[in-house]
Amino acid sequence: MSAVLASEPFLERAPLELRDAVVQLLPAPAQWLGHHLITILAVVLGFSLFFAFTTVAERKLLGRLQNRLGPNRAGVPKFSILPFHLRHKLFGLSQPFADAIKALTKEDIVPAAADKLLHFLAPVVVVAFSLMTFAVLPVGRHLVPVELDAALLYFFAAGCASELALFMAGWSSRNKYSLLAAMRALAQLISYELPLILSVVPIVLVTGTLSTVAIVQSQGVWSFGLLPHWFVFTPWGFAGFIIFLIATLAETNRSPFDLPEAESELVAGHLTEYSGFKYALFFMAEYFGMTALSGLGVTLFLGGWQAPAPFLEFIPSYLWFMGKLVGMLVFFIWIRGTLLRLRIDQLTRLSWQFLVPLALLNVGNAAFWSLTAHWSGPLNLVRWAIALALVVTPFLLLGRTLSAGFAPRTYRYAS
Amino acid sequence: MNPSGNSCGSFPAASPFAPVAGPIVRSVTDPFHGDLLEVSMGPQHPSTHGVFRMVATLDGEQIVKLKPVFGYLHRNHEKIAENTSYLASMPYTDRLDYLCSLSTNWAYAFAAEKLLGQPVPDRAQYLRIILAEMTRLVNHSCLVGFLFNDLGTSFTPLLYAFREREKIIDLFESLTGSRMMCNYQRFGGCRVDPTPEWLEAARKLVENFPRFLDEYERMLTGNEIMLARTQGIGRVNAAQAINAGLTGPVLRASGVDYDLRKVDAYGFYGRMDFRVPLGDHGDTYDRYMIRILEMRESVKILAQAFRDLPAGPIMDPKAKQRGHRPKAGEAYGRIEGPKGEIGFHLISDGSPNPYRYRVRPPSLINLTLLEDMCLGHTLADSVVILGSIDIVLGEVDR
Amino acid sequence: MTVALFLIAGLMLGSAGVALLLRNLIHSALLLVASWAGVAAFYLWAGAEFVAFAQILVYVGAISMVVLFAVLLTRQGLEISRPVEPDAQWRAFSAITVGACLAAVLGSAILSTKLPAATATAPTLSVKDTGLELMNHHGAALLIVGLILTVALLGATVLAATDKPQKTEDAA
Amino acid sequence: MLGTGILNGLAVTAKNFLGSFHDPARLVTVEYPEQHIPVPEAYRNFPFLVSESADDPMGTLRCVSCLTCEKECPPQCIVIVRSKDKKPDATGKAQFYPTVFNIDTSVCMGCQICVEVCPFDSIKMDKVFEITATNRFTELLLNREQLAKSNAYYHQIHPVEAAEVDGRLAAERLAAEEKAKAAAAAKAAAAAAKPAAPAAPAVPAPQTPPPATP
Repeated sequence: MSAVLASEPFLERAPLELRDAVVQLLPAPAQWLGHHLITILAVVLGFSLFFAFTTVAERKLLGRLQNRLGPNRAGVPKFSILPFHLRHKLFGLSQPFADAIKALTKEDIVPAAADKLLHFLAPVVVVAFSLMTFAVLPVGRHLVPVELDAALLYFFAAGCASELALFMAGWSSRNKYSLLAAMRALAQLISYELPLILSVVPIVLVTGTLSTVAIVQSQGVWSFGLLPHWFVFTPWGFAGFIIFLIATLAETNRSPFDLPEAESELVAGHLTEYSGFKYALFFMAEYFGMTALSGLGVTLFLGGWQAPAPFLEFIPSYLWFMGKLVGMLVFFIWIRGTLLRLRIDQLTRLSWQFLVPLALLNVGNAAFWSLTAHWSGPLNLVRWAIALALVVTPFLLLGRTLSAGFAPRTYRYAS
Repeated sequence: MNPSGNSCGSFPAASPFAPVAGPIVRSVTDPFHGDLLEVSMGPQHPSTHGVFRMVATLDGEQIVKLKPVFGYLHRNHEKIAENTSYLASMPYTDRLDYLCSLSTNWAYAFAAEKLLGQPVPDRAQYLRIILAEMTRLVNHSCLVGFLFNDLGTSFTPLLYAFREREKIIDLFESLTGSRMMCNYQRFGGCRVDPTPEWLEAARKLVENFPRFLDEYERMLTGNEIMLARTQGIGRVNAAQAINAGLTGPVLRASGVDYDLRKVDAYGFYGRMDFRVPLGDHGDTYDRYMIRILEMRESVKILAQAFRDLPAGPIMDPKAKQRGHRPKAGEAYGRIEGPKGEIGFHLISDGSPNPYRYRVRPPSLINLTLLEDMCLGHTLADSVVILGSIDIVLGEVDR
Repeated sequence: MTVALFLIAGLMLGSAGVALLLRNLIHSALLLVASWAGVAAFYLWAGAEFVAFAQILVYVGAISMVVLFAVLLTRQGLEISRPVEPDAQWRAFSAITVGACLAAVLGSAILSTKLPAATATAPTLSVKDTGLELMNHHGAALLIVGLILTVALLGATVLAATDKPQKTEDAA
Repeated sequence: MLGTGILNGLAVTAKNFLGSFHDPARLVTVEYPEQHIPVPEAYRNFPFLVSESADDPMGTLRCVSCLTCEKECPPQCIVIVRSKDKKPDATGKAQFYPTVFNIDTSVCMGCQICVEVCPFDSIKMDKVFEITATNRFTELLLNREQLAKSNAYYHQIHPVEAAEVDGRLAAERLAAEEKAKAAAAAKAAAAAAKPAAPAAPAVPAPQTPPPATP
């Protein structure tokens, strides 16, 4: 590893060098443990910080979308030990820390009728499993916490436990709103797990691997030294990416699929009976889930840590990854600021009647694409045309049946 | 949770109006584990528009029974008014429908002027139209904002609507001294004469309002989720609407051409050129769109009113300012408020206080059809339907 | 490593046993999920990554949902401690008999199979190899299984669809 | 096509996002404790009593405790006790004065009806809106010492209206003096001239026309 590493630019290997330097300080028997602990710590701390700033970014972005300023007050706290007081408000960037202190100091209220054990376990389970998904995301060229052969499978296996936790939360609260939310969460999981996985299958089909590292590496090619070969720039990849985005929104309970916590009818859904730090844990898990799935989307469709053009490779790979991740999250926030919520039957219908057939056809499309990989010249144009048609036609047809009967109306006036 | 609820202010289980085809209500055996789930929404609930309460009985997510419960905001409005002078009730009418105090003021002044036989100068008539239509803009823009919040947006349309509403409300404040509790109309005219600068500012604002409407409609009217969530939801046919006594945009969305501004042509509405939009389906989408279209018509009325506003006194010089003692008799004054027919029925026995004072609140009467609208739809729809009826609890409970 | 095996086995059997004994159906269902997770952990211990993750994905992710749905949709008298019904013992007896017969059949099948002797090092089998093996040698079996599942799915859909006009159930 | 409505919505929110950075018509937020929106002149909150001089507020209250506002106040939040004796007011006329003048601002709804019905321009609306209290029964019940504010303050918060009121009062005073003079000249033989009890305003203003004497 170090041989490959040594040839890299300094910025690229800086995080690993830092880790190795720390590990060297430990006595030899503890080095193995230290190595792994540092990795775990880096992932947990790094993504926790990322989560903290995502919340404040979300609130600020939503604020701007809604013509508000967003939080801009929480700044440097007034410590009496300092000889002076920094008056700067830091643009509200310390808001998440203030929120964390507030959540930690709040009273933890458990309803008398609640199932105490499950009520306590739910937030723990949800955070633990959502953190586990980060293990297989290749953050940089050499920054992969765990290199697994079946990384994709691992990712989905680890992620699927979170809705189980939502169910536990909803059921154990002994609140009708929570119970309804739990039912919705189950229905949503069953409906959207399928398109989510099906949207990823074409990539496995084309690359022939389940390893995230290999998938990113297979996207590190450029046509004419400029156009990146990210999967999103192929017809099937684009369709898969859109399906993946929609399913991600649904899997992470983000607007417009935030039915389990639909505040307009279910108050706060499964979180109604949670307060204080348990509530914060759910909140955290939701953002971890969103970040992890966005990271997977970046890895699979947007070239992972690859730079968009070869001459931009001087920027370290992990910054590219983070940049793309931030872009995905901004898009999610933008969606949240714009769209309204679906109803539960529409939600399931969208999945079963629209996304699942599209995703299945997309698998066929990807098969066609990998079978015709050797076509070149004018045949290449034919290949693109057929692949595009295989995406657009079913989209239009299925879209028409899905939105049948719904159209803007014209109105008459009284004479 | 008490399945039977308190009987005060609730409807009998069987609605007197022809119910829409819905499933048969099964008895609730055990509220938590039985076949049906009874959910009490409110009075503390984020989207019951105040302290309204709906006791919904659910089969899965589908509503098989819905009982509205209200009265949590009852303040004895009518009885208070019967114990104070005619003038002193005016500021209380602000608090009925606190989003549209200016039109409620007008309705009360209208009733009292009828009782007193009090004429109103031309300028005041125009000012009343201007302020009532601006109130309609305020109310409808708020309503569509809240409706979208009920539909699950994260406040974006509501805040856009509030941004525009705030501009109008600032004008109200600079004219009447208060943003919402305007207390502006008097028997025989208006309280304050707007300055030319105020009129110019108002004219400009109204001129720019359609631009906001266009943007708003572009954002959400054609949205596929919005269409799917509102079309065909909470249908009311014309017969049902008339039987239940619905008025206002809710009635017109069901296709009934009944607008008091045309029917009664009260004030100077006879001189205004505007159209009354009508819906054909009577569903939530129609109720939403009728309001958008009404706002566009209001802008037209306002442009005419600003153009034609005459100079002159705003108060009949012979009008008494206080100590009104109308002759024994009764009067009913009604206007087309933003929510529907807002009427005041006054009976005088010649004393300084009204003998009987009765409000016809459009919010309450439009609410009577809520269960029929909601049956067979899901819990999420019931919130949207409630939002599309447009209630203000200050007026429902009085 | 053996300690880990016993820990996993303890978790698996313990949660399965408690799941049988608990009266609270939701707790039982969740413990069953824990037991399935234990099976996955056992696969991981044995070095079968692919099977382990598939086990979690299918059992913890999907089948548990179905179980929970079924539990939620059935009437359950949690608070009511029912007296033991007269024929409960008869039922328990027949259940144990059937269970014992099944165990006997399975056990004899396992014992009669000639398992390959354990090699010193576990064979390194990548996911790709597993996939190729499945698709090439066991392709027919895979197809048949898929077909049966599809038929089952269609049957379930038909059953659910004919139920709809009479009972207006939730679309979910 | 499915999705166009959603894309339109996204475009609008993006426009608003960008607009919030440069368009003051979109970003309307005012950061309150540091920035204030100037309250309009017509703004009203709770009433206060006008006194002619800041030095001796209790001696120069315009209020003659005619009890009109107490009677007309819709929520009945005003309590006045009229004095037994008469004191010369700011103009030197002997008048009753309120020994007790309490307004319960926790009940007051700021409707301005007391201001409208006051024949002496002695009660006006204040603009102070940053009010906090820890006890609504004691701290929000304002007595006449707390309510009295000088005419100069009135000029400060309602310049146009106060100027108009002052002009009207000056005209009234002038008219009353002339009337008194004329009366004195006409009835020189008679005893002391007695101006008609609260003089009707000579110049009826369009905003507050003469009160109908009960």
